[in-house]
Amino acid sequence: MRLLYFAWVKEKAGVAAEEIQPPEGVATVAELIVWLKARGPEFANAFARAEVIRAAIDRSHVRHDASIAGAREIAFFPPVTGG
Amino acid sequence: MRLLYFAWVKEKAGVAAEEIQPPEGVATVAELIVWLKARGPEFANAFARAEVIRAAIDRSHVRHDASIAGAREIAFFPPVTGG
Amino acid sequence: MIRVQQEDFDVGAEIARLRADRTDIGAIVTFLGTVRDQGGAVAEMTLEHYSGMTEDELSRIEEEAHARWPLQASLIVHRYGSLRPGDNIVLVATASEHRDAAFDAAKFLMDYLKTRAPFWKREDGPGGPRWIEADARDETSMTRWDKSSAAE
Amino acid sequence: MIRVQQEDFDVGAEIARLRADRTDIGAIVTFLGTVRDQGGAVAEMTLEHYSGMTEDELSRIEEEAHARWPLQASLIVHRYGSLRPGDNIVLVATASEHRDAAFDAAKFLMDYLKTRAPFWKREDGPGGPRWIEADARDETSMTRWDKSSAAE
Repeated sequence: MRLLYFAWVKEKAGVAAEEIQPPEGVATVAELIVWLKARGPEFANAFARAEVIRAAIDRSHVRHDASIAGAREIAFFPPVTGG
Repeated sequence: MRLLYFAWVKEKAGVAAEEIQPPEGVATVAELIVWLKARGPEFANAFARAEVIRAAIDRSHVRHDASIAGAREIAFFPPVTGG
Repeated sequence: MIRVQQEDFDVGAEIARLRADRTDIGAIVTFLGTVRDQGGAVAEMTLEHYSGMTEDELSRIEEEAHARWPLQASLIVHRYGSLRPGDNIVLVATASEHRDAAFDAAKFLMDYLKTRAPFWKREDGPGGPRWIEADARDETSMTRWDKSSAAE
Repeated sequence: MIRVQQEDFDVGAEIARLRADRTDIGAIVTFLGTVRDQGGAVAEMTLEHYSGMTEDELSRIEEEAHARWPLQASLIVHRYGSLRPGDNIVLVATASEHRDAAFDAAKFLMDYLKTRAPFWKREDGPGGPRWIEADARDETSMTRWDKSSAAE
């Protein structure tokens, strides 16, 4: 699946987009975040305050308990500040 | 004092503006309306439903119990419908 | 600023003038009122007004809005005379740092204008001329600005 | 209609296009959001967005407004990229027969846009770049559109 990062999540993670294949057992957004944080200090830092990070699956907002099964594109970003 | 009439009050009364000198004892807007209605059928008709007529003294909205003492310009009109 | 005029106005130009070269404005809300044909029932409309009192009343309403909200600029333009369906009638604009103040002040200006500014509409349609009756809801709308509830 | 674009927009032209030659519209409310310099603290601003999701989200928000209010037309235009103080950021416009629907729908569109549309502002000032933090009041503003209270 494709992961996207925006704003300061992107800056801290040091990457804008990547293709990943999370292991079996990573079933929800929350679990994906835990797995991402273990990948290195940049990701640990980007997701340090996981509770403030928003997620979207296939371009729709989701909560952290949402299933990632079948997702093609998952995005992580801070609370939005447009308008 | 000068009296002004607007919209259908003007059309029914058949006059847009006039100078009048109400008699002693006509102290309020309500009393002025009673006196105007006695002047003829056009005025009786224009002020038939006196309760819906709005009044302004010297260009400020007033209630019917307002004193007309010292007024230079008194206007009568229907509820406003601008905007 | 308030203006009462017979001629049309240009919404884009009015907003541009309101902003001028200011860089401290964050939000501008505008209300534009236009003549509805009401399914062909209105061919023409005449707006009568009480020259002199209209300007006084609009100025009072604008002052009241500035007293209630932190506005950086505001504008009320109202036309009178003969108008046709689709024509502009009124423009209200409010500028503020934040959107809630701009929205609320614009709504307030329109609610007050609707019940206080001395304008009267006469519609001329196939059925002859007809003075528009005031909408009772306009009086009700005013109550939402009572000082007590405004303090929410 | 929704549009996400880098280039500026002309408020007057957008409103004119929204009205086209229609004579059934009575009220048009517009909200224009602009870049504030915040007393010199902001020299430039960059608006990042999630291309694709932005359009989807704005369309969903617009549909929701049409489901809630009798709107004759609506428009959301939002810019991204590099902006300077005084520049246009966002334009929301709603057209309806009556003013309350137009006002409420415009306010609703802005409230939803502020908490749902995937845009992020970075301010570049004398103190260096800084990602704007979301305003907690924006989340609170959303609650005023809960179905229950909207039925008032």
